[in-house]
Order: sequence, then C-alpha cells, then structure tokens
Amino acid sequence: MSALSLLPVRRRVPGVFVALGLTLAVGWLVVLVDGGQLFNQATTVSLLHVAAGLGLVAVGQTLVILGGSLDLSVAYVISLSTLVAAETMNGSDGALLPAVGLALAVSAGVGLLNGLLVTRFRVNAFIATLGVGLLLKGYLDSNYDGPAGTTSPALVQSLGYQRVGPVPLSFLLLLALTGVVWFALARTRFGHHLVAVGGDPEVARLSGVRNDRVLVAAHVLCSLCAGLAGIYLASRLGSGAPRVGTEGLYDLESIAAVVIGGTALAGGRGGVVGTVGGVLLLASIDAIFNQLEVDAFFKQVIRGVVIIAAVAVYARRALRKAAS
Amino acid sequence: MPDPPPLLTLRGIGKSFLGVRVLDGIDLDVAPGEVHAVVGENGAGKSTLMKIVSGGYAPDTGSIEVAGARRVLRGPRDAQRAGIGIIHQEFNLLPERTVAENVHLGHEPVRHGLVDRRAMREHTRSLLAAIGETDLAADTRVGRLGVAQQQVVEIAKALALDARLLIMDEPTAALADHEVELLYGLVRRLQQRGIGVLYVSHRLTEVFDLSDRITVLKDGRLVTTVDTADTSTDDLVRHMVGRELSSYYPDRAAPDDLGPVRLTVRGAGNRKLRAVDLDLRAGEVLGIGGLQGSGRSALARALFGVSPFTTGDVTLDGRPVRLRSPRAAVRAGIAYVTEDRKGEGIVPRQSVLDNALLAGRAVFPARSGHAARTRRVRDLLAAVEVRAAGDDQEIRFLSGGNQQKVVLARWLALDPRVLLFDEPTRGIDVGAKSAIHDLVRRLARDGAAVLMISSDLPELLGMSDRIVVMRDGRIAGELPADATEEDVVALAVGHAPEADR
Amino acid sequence: TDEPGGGPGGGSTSAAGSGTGEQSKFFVQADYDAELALLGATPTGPADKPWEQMLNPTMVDTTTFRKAGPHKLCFSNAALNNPWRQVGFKTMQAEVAAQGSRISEFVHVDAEGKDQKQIADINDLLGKGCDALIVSPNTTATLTPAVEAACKAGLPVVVFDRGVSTKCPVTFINPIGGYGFGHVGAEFVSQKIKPGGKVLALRILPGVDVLETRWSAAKVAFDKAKVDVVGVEFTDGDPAKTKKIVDDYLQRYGTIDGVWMDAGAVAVAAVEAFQDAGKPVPPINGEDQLDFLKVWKDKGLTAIAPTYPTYQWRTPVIAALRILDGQQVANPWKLPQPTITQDNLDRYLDPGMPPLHYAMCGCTDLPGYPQRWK
Amino acid sequence: MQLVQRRPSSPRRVRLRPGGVLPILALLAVLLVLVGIRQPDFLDPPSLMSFLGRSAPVILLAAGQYFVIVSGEFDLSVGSLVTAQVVVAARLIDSDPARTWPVVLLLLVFGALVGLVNGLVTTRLRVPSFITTLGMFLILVGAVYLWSDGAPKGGLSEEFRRFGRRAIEDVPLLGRMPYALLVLVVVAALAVLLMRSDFGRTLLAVGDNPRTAQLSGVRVWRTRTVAFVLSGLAAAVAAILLGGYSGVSFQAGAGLEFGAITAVVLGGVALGGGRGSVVGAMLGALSLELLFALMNFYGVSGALRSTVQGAIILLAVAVSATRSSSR
Ligand SMILES: Nc1ncnc2c1ncn2[C@@H]1O[C@H](COP(=O)(O)OP(=O)(O)OP(=O)(O)O)[C@@H](O)[C@H]1O
Ligand SMILES: Nc1ncnc2c1ncn2[C@@H]1O[C@H](COP(=O)(O)OP(=O)(O)OP(=O)(O)O)[C@@H](O)[C@H]1O
Ligand SMILES: [Mg+2]
Ligand SMILES: [Mg+2]
Repeated sequence: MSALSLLPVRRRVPGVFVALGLTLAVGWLVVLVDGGQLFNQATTVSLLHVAAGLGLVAVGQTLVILGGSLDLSVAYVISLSTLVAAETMNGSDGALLPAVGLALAVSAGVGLLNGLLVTRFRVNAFIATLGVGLLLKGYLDSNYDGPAGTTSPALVQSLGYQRVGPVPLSFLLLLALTGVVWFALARTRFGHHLVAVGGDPEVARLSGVRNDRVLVAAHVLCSLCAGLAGIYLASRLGSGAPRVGTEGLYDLESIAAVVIGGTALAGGRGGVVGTVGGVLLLASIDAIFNQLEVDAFFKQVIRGVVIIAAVAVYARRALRKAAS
Repeated sequence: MPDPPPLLTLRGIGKSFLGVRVLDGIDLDVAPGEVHAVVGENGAGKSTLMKIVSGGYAPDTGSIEVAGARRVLRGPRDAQRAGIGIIHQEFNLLPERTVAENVHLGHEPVRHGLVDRRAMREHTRSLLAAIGETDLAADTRVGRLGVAQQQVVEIAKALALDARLLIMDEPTAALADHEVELLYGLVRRLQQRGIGVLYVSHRLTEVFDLSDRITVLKDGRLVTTVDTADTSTDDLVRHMVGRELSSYYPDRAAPDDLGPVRLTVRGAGNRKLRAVDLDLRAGEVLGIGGLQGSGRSALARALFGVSPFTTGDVTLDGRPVRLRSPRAAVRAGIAYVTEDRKGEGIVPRQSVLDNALLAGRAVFPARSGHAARTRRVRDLLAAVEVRAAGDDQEIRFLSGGNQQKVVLARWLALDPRVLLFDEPTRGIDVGAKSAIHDLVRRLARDGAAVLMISSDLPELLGMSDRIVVMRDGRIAGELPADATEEDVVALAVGHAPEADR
Repeated sequence: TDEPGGGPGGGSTSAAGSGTGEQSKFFVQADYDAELALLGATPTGPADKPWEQMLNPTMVDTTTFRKAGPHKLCFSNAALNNPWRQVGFKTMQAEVAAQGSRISEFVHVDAEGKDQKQIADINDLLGKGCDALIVSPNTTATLTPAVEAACKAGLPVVVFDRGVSTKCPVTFINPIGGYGFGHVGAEFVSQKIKPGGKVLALRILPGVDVLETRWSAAKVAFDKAKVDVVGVEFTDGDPAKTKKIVDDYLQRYGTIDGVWMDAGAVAVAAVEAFQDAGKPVPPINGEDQLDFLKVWKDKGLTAIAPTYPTYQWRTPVIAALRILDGQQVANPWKLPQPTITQDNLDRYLDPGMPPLHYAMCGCTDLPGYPQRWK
Repeated sequence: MQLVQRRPSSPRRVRLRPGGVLPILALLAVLLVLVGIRQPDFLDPPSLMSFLGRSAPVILLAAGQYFVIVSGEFDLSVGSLVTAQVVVAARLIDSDPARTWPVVLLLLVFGALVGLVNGLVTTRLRVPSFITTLGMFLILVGAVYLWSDGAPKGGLSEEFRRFGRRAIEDVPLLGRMPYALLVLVVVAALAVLLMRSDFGRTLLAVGDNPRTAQLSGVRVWRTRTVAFVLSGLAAAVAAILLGGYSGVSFQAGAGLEFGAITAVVLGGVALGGGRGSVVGAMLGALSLELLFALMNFYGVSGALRSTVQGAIILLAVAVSATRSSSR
C-alpha cells in the first residue's frame, strides 16, 4: 500500500466537492428532463439519511486510514452495536442512555482489540480487522436469527426521524462529529501524531511518537464511530439488526468514500472534510439514480465507473499540480 | 576524566542483528561542553551506536548512564526525556507535513490542550535562523525541499528538543561548504552552553576542526579514543582503515586521455534550468559545483530523463538523443547515481545481489546469459568492496556507505558511456571514498564520460578535469582543474564576473 | 451468553433432537400449526389461477380506498439479487402489462437488500403521488416503522412475501410459508430413508426469517422421526462450497442417507457431489428450479420439491387494483403452495426455459411468455 | 564482496527471515496432523488428490493475487471476475460441446483484458488500485447481472466441466489425478519460474521501491500492469476450473477476493509489496482450504465457523509476525 502514489498531492484537496457540485447539477437537470424533482423534501431527506449512516462510519474510517491502518470490521461492529443498543433499551426510554453507553463501550472494545492486534501483535490491519470481523460474524450468526430488541421510542423519534427543515438530526450529528474530528486532527497532538504515524511510522517512532498508543486510539475511535452509526441505524430500524452492517456494505463503501474524499489509502495525507464530500457524492449518485428509476444493476455499473472516474480526476489534478 | 559527571557514559554496549554482532563492548563518554567525534569505516557500527544512545534500538548488553544516572531507554521518547537529541544519518522527515510540523513532531507545543500552531511556526523560524537559514518558510511542505534544505530541517528538528546531549550522525553529508561553516558556529555555541555533542562524520577536516576527542570504531569494536590535539589525520586513517592511505585523489586525465566530445547540451532548459550549454568529453571527469538549489541535481535529472529538458538539444556521440525517461537514458548508455539513496537508490527489502542486478534486468535482456551477468555483478560487488553478511542479505541492513557501493555496482554492470554522479561519496568512509575516486577515474580512463556533482569542495577540486559552476538554474561559469575553492565559491554566489568559456 | 430476548414471536419449543441443535428463536408453535393445517386446506378461487386463490380467507372492506383509474402503483422492492426474485419481478411486470390501461404508471424502487435504503425508498415514494404502495420488505421487524408511516399517509399498502409486524397494511399476501416448505421436505426425507439413517441439512445462511422457519419446521419433523441429522451447514448458496461440504461429510461418515435443504439454489451441486464421489444420490429435496427438476428426471432421483411459488408476485398487483376498486380482499391473503412430486414432475419440467427459472411462476398466460423470462 | 562475519549466515537464518515460507509450512503441518487424527483416510492418496484438485481454483487465485500484491497493489475484482466468467461461459457455450474451446480461449482473453484495464487505470490514471478494482468489482457484477437479466442462462458443456470436475482415474501411486490438479501444477510451475526470472525480480523491486525501480530503467507502470493481467488470467483459469467443479451460479466467485488476499498474507507476503514468495501465497491458500475441510471433519457448527476461521487466521498471522519482529 505504501507506494500507491509516487506523487505528492496537495493537502487542501476537497476537489471532491467540485465533483459533488457537478454531479448534483447534472443530476438535477437530468431528473428535471425526466419529469421529476431532485431537490424535493422527501428526496433530500432520504439522501441526507443515507449520507448520515455512511458518513458516521466513514469519518471513523478516515482516522484509521490516515494512520496508515484500515478497518474492515466496521460492518460487523455496526450490526453488533444496533443489537446491543436495541436489546438494552428493549423499548423503554429509561434505558436509553445506558444502552447508548453500552453500545459504544462494546464498540470501543472491538476497536481496542483491532488496535492491539495491529500494534502489539503486528498483524497487518487488513488481516487483523478481517479476522475480527469474522469473529464478530460468528457471534452474530450463532446468536441471532434476525432482528432483536426494540429501540426506545424517544431515540427513534429524535435521532431516527427528527429533522430541522429538510436536514435530519442524524446529518447534523454527522456534521458535528466531522467538525470535532477535523479539529482534533488539526489542533491536537493526537491528530498530528496520527498523521505522522500514517506518513512514516519509523519517522514518527524515532521522533518520539508512541505509535502504538496513537494507532490503538485511532482504532478505538473508528469503532466508536461505527458504534454510533449502529445506534443511528437502530433508531431508524426500530430494532437491532444482525445483518444491517454487512448488507449496507459499510466496510467497502466507507473506505471508498474516504479515498474519493482525497485521503491516501497508504495514510499520512488527507482529511475528514473530503470524506464527507465523498459520502455526499456517493449518496447523491444513489439519489439521482433512484429518481430516474435506473435498474439496480445498471446503477452498479455506473457507480463503479463514477468512483473510478472521480478519483482519476483528482489524481490528474494532483499530477498537474505536482508538475507545476 | 572531567570533574562533573559525564553527560553520557556507555559501558560494554553490544548489539546483534539476526545473529550478526554489530557492536561489541563499546565504552564511551561525553562530558558537558565536549564535542566527541566518532569515526570509522562504513558499517563500523557508528549509526547503530548512535541509535542505541537515542533510544532507536535497544542494546543487547551494556549500560547507559545519562548525567551519572543509569537509564534504560525503552524508545526514542525515553531518550528525548533524558535530554538526548539526534540528527539521523538518513532523513527522518515526513514529506507531506510542513517544516514546522516536522520540527516539532512528537513534542508539539500545546496551549489549553491544543496544539499552538503559531508558537510552532515562530519557534521553527528562530531555530532556522540560528542555523542561518532565513529564507526557508516554516509552513513549506518538506517534500518540496531539496536535499540540503531537508538536512537543515533535520538539524532544526534536533535542536528543537533543547537537548543536553546532541548526536549528529553525518550532519554535513548533504551540506555545501558555507552551510558547514554555519553548522560549525552552531556547534560551538552549543558547546559553550555546556551541551555535549556526539559527532559522526567521514569528513576528517570537520572532525579535526570541531572535536575535543575522537573515538574510532572498527567492525563494531572500539579501536581507540584519542584527544584530537594529540593525533593526526594519518594516525586516524590508520586506525580506521588499518593501513596507510597514500594519496587522496588519483591523477587527473592527461590531455591525450581525452576522447571526442561525447555529450553536448545546447540551449537546453526546463522548469528549473535555463539555457544550459555543456560539452562532456569521453575520458574526462567534469565536476559540477554550486550552492544548494542551484540546479545541479536538476541538471543530472534532466539528462537522465527524470524531469527532461523541454527545450534545447542533446547529442550523444554526435547523434541527437531524446532523453524522455530514465529508461531511454539507460538505453542510451547513461547511468545516474542519485543523491537520495534511501528514497531513490535502493530497493530496501531486496537482496544486495538483486539491487545490483536491478538496472540490467530491467533494461537489457541478459546479453551473455543470466549466469554470466550474475558472475560479473558479483565481481563488481567485490571490486567496490561491499561489506555484507552475504549477497543475499537485504540491502536495508547494510550501512549507508555500503548501500552506496551496491548502487555503484548496479550501474557499473551496464558499462555506461556517460555516468552522472550526484554526490557519489556522500556518507562514504575515507577508505571507500578513495576506492570510489579511483573507480571513477578508472571509468573515465576506460573511455566513459563522467559528470560529477559534489558539495565537497576538496573532492570536487581534486577529482575534476574541469569544473562547471551553476547558479540559479544556469551555468555560471567554468573553471580549469587548478581552480581554488575561492574561485568556485565566488562563481557560485555570483561575486566574480562570469568566466569566459 | 447474551441471549436476545423478545424477538418477534418468542415462544420457542426445544424438542430434544439429534444433532439438530436448538430450536430457532423464530419458531412460533401457533404459526407452525396453522401452516401445517393450511397444507391440507382447499383454496377458494379459480382453480387454474392459484395466484388468485385464497386459503381460509377473511375478507376486509376497502371501500374507503376506492378511486377512479387509471392508477399509479408504486413498489418498494427489497432486492433483485437472486433468481427467485428476478423471476418473481418479471412476473409482476408482466402482470402490470397484462392489466393494460388500468395502470397508468408503475414505479419500482430496488433497495438492494439494504433495510436502511428501503426505509428511505418508502419515504421517498410517499412524495410521489402513488395511488397504492406495494412493499416486499427486506426484513420484517426493521421495516415495520416505515410501513406504518406509509399507512399513516393514507394510501393503501399491500405487503407480500415477508410480512411486517403491524396490522396497518390493507393486506399481507404470501403462500403458506416456510414451515410448510420445510416440513414437506423433511417429512419426505425422513420417510424415504432407512431407520437410523444419516441426514445432512444444507442451509443458505442464518438469520433470514423465511429460511429460519423452513429449518425450524424441518427440525421438528426430524426430531419427531428420530432421524440422525449429522450436520447442519451453511452454504451461502455457493455450489462450490456445497460440494466441498458434502464431499467432506461423505468422507467423514462413509454414506449420507438423505439430504434436506432450505432452498433449491445448491440442490444440483449437492446431487453432483454424490455423483462425483461415485455414491448413489440419496433421497433429497430441492425447489422448483428447472435445473434441479431436470437432474431429478434425468437421473431418476428420489426427490421432492416443495415450493415457495413465484406466482405470488402477481397477486399484489391484482390486490392493489381490487382495493382501488373498493372490492373486498382477503387479509391475510394466503396463497396455496403446491409441491412437485414424482407424479406431477413432468407437468412442471419445461426444457425450453433457462435452468434457474422457477417452474411455479404461474406466468405462462402472461404477455411476453416465454421470451420475457428467458 | 566481503563478509563481515560469516558464522551465523546459515540457511536456517535465511529462511526464517520475514516473508519466508517456514511459518506457513508449520501451519500447514499442524492442520494436516489435526486432519490426520480425525480423518486418517483423508490422507490416502486418492482422497488427497481430490482435495488438491478442488482447491486448485483458490490456489490459482492466490497466485494471481500474489503478483498484484507483491507489486504494491490490490486486486479486489477477482471474485467478481470469476463470477462473470462462469456466467459468460454458460451463456456462450449454451451446452454445445463444440463451443468449449473457443469459449475457453475467449475467457482467457477476457480475463487478461479486465486485468489490463485494471492495470492501466491504476498506473496511467493513477487511481489507487483499491478503488480501481473495487470499481471494477461493481462494474463486473452489475454488468453480468444486467447482461443475463438477473439469472444465469445457458449451460456448461460436459467438456468444459471436465477440467474442474473430472480426474484421470487409476493412476498408479496417486490413485487419481484431477485435471484441475494438473492445471494447477503447470500454472504453479510457471509462476515459480516467472518469479525467478528477470520479470519476477523486477516486480519485487517495483513493489519495494517504485521510485528506485523507475530510476533504474524499469517501466514501473508496465510491470504493474502485467501483474494485473496475470491476476486476470489466473482468475480466468480459476473460473474455468470452478465453473467446471460446481456449475453455473452467481455465487461462483463471491468473496473469493478476500479469501485470496487472506491466503496471500497468511503465506507471508507483505501487503504493500516487495516481499514474499508465490509458493508461500499458494501454500496460504492451501492452508485455508484445509482449514475449511478440518472444520467439516470436526463438525464445527455452521454459524461458529467464521469465529473459528477468524481466530485461527489471527493466531497464525500474529504468531509469525511477532516471532519475526525485532527492535
Ligand atoms: N536493522 C539492521 N538489521 C540488520 N543489520 C543491521 C541493521 N542496521 C545496521 N545493520 C548492520 O550493522 C552494521 C553497522 O551499521 P551502521 O549503520 O551502524 O554503520 P555505520 O558505521 O553507521 O556506517 P556508515 O558510515 O556507512 O553510515 C552494518 O554491517 C549493517 O549491515
Ligand atoms: N525525489 C525527488 N523527486 C522529484 N524531484 C526531486 C527529487 N529530488 C530532487 N528533486 C528535484 O531536483 C532538484 C534538486 O536540484 P536543485 O535544483 O535543488 O539543485 P542542487 O544544486 O542539486 O541542490 P542540492 O544541493 O540540494 O542537490 C530539487 O529542487 C527537486 O525539485
Ligand atoms: Mg551510519
Ligand atoms: Mg543535489
């Protein structure tokens, strides 16, 4: 992974927002010609909900990727978190806070395991998190036959369905989380150290950074974000769902969103703002195709092309920048 | 021994890598305000020792005392806490981060729990100023800097720690002379403040200029520690190499050794270079001088097709050539030994042999069979005296100097017509240096045209048949072989009128 | 461990079985009994149109939804990611075509197997001026809130295939169901094998309600018949994995005397595994996919094919139109669920159709047959 | 070349270095012993041969993935490529034996072509391969569903299926020789030879430090593209064997890319490139297959399987990783 790109890319990318703007403009026009409306209330709300779910995961994923690691277990953490939350609440508002706390604690525990495997046991992140994912899958498969638990009505009504104008509460949560993470990356030692570890672990180590701690913290935070996404999904679904994470392809899609957002898969370069752009781009493509009722398989083909094309455009821009 | 406890006391330090003993029973101490030089051949174990003192490696045996107190350094962080800073031989910088971020990595200043970016920038500015580097902006991305400027950042990074003991592992390898002067000043100021300095260098002049005592390592063992005042260059060389080195530079080319013009460059330029005119004759060593950033490396990189000329013409043996890529250049018979060994010279996890065979394998299908090619490369590795556990050892485990020799062997195996050397002896010990000098001269005598960039003025003057000095991406002038250091510097900084060519 | 409490249903029996493990949390004795009873019931409605037939119907009034046509029907689909759903959806489209001018527009949104997306989809459809909403939920429990929201919006909702845990839709359409399916296969296999014979149960994946009910009914049957179920394995619907599993079980036990499976996707692979090992194919159940029916006939297998008919995809369209006409419909609308046996095998085996086509599509009279399904 | 100290440079040290095949051999041995205890007749030649034959596709995919990984990239598209190939083959052959060979040829070309596109997009357009091949994955799955209207059509001829399903029976000593194993042996030998050739060495160098490789005259983009083409070809051969083994289905290749990457890492190959052997990668795949068989023999319950699998993979990689690390 280290040598994916030989060329330096400027840091303040969010060129993804250019792509996003273009996509929305073209999409709006095409949908209009088709006789629909892209920016009606229902569609916008749906779009932002989809973005919120993926976004919460992707923000966490950005952290580990920046640190030169990767988390493929997020999909299972999400499922687990929906179940822990919904089962603990069991339909009562009183158990809301303990349930959220427990779900986050369990998620953090998984993150800790990931982190320790990657650092203490030096297992490559790809394998470590894939393996932990399998462990969780086994647990979920053997203990759950389907949805379980009931989310507290208060949570469903607030996080799940409450919105301010066309903007769901969950999307505001995503924006807040993004802000916090952005700030942490730019202005805390942890952020500086994380980017350093991702850039070159040996350089970081020799400079006195405690790589292991930093990476473990990043993994815990990533899992926490996935746990948060799980809580949000539980609030949408009304119960815990043992497959919601994998069905949603949150593992690969979150990584795709991060990379589309301009963060280098090898680590050390990128940021969380771009990731949100990537998430919005993916969600917009979905929304547009939904409006146009494009066949799901055709849509998948187009998605594949758009993902590659979007990244290719940045890569070109970076290439030109580096040359100038 | 001085009265206050030594800043650093090493006793019986030993270290093995994968069963190979690299350091054995090293005793060493550094007093406050002392500059203690450590010298030795490539692979003698200097950098390993320095990394042990700075917490990068854990020693297998022995003890470390800092200011009289015994310490177990579990990592670089512990060493920093103990007041030990280090300038690494290989750069330890993050190309994607700014100068200020690099300088403060691991100990960012915080205010109210948040990183204080302004303090970081200002501190960096003052550190850079202390080294005399005033026009390097603190928020430039390090990846955009040339090697010499990166070296300056590396120094600033070590200074930022405000250490009691500063280790400098070949700090001047990438520096030009006037910057070396600035570094001298810096070291003396540190000395006055009672800071101890461990100074590793292959440039014996520096060692004599700066140090109070000198420790000589050989094959991982301590040969001797002497007071600088009581020793001479010849003594030191004998300790290091185990034999006398008679003369430093081989004879220059005689006028009738020079062949026809092999390489001509006319009116060539690109983003970094303008109006470059150059003739390079077979059999000659053309030295390229200049300050850092003057475009010397850019010239070599243009000729090698890395960032090609966009204007002008290049001919090779009278035929026009288009050097659009390194591969095209290699095919045309050009070889390039880069200045950034770690980033561009080696494939770290491949064996010594694979590294030496790389270019041949990539560009030319084995001309006379694989076995013959391998045999030839093995001979060349022996000829340049690579020291390794075997030619199947991964090259990253070799000392810097030995890595450089492997890179040389890689190119020699291709019998190039034109050789571009960018700081060929950077980080190479005296013995090997003179071997490389002999080699370069022999290559020229055998008919190759050699272009040699060097920031080491004595080397430049000693080796070159002609010297071209660059400034601001142009050729500032040309000097004959008997030029003086002053002539070169004058041209490089632009004080002297440009000489006719 | 951390037993999930209060899933839908809950009352689970745990007959002491041999190798069948614990009973699924989805198992509901009352539903099981009801479904088994339905297997023997006689449907009302036209005999040649099983998709319009009803088992033990209770009719509900729909006059409040009466509306002048032509209508805009909207369909939120869980997924189109397997041949069963493909055949079903094509049948549904053909049904829409067959209704001609009665339907002005048919909007289809595919949730790609994601609960979260289907919730958004339904929400989205509510803004599109649909006259009726058809939902094939991805997961029962999790789509309930979204369906409830749709009911509240005032338009008639028709749910089919999987249900939702709310009574608000006008009707819920499906065939008898998983218990019936699982029971028929398991009964057959237990009857055909010699006493004490070894049975291998092949399941697709855990946690899907339709499949869970199939297995839980089979488990009851096997436990009752005291069959030795030597293994319950998940195949992910992957034929290669299936063959490897069967191969390894053959090696481990020497012979396997019966194979039960919860879906037909890997039936042919299981049969092949016996053939490749040079062993006779034991009594086995599959589904109404043509590739299995063909192997069954060609190799003279001892087999049975319970079905979960794809013709049920026609019914929601019919139901929606009836509702918009103000006609009464059954709720729940239970469709018959025929079984393919040795006796009627030839009737269903149409060699002209593709191997993964479902025989029970009830589509031969629809416009575009057979081209549309090829 | 001078040797600083000759004494410890024994062959043992050489093989123990990171990236060697020793750890995976050890794992394989442990698994074999465990299988042998539970199911001794599994180790009889005919049954072992069958096992190797049915494992051939996965091993081939691991070999293909190895080329890409060792050059510093990823190929996430192989699973979908296998699915696409099987479905395309069924539709084109349509049970007509005469079309078998042309279609086999076509599949190879198709595999190479997909690899070529992956390679060119990654190297020339500079899209990270994770994204390129993820995109390709989406495209292939979508396209094949689209093309076949959601359900595979046609059928494979018996001739086509022979490669993956049949064996030469009554072979002395071995009992039987599956065609798939023959194919595997040939391809594995080619892969080993390739990695020993100039190309293989260059490939490792590219994965290790592309910058140096480029400055030594290597056409980095071409080398990497070739690696992708090799992976595509391996996927094509795997698809032919797998389609033969189990017939047509959309499930044919599902998840194989993760299996292959896991196998490669288990075999001691470093993600990120530059280190590891193709033999290790193939042994890694064999170990995984053996692990699955082991779980069948021990009757590890269906749902718990992934837990056991995950735990064993983590354990194996962690043990070999911590053993080979030093400071
Ligand atoms: N991480 C490592 N693993 C194995 N061997 C190593 C490692 N680091 C250094 N060595 C070996 O230790 C010996 C000493 O290396 P070191 O870098 O200390 O030499 P040096 O004196 O600094 O040489 P130079 O002047 O070339 O920088 C060399 O033979 C080298 O091959
Ligand atoms: N790894 C690299 N990748 C791309 N360009 C590089 C690399 N290393 C060096 N360069 C370019 O080559 C130039 C080096 O030549 P420069 O113009 O700095 O003159 P110089 O006199 O050779 O300086 P120095 O003394 O630092 O080598 C750098 O400015 C840089 O742009
Ligand atoms: Mg050194
Ligand atoms: Mg230079």
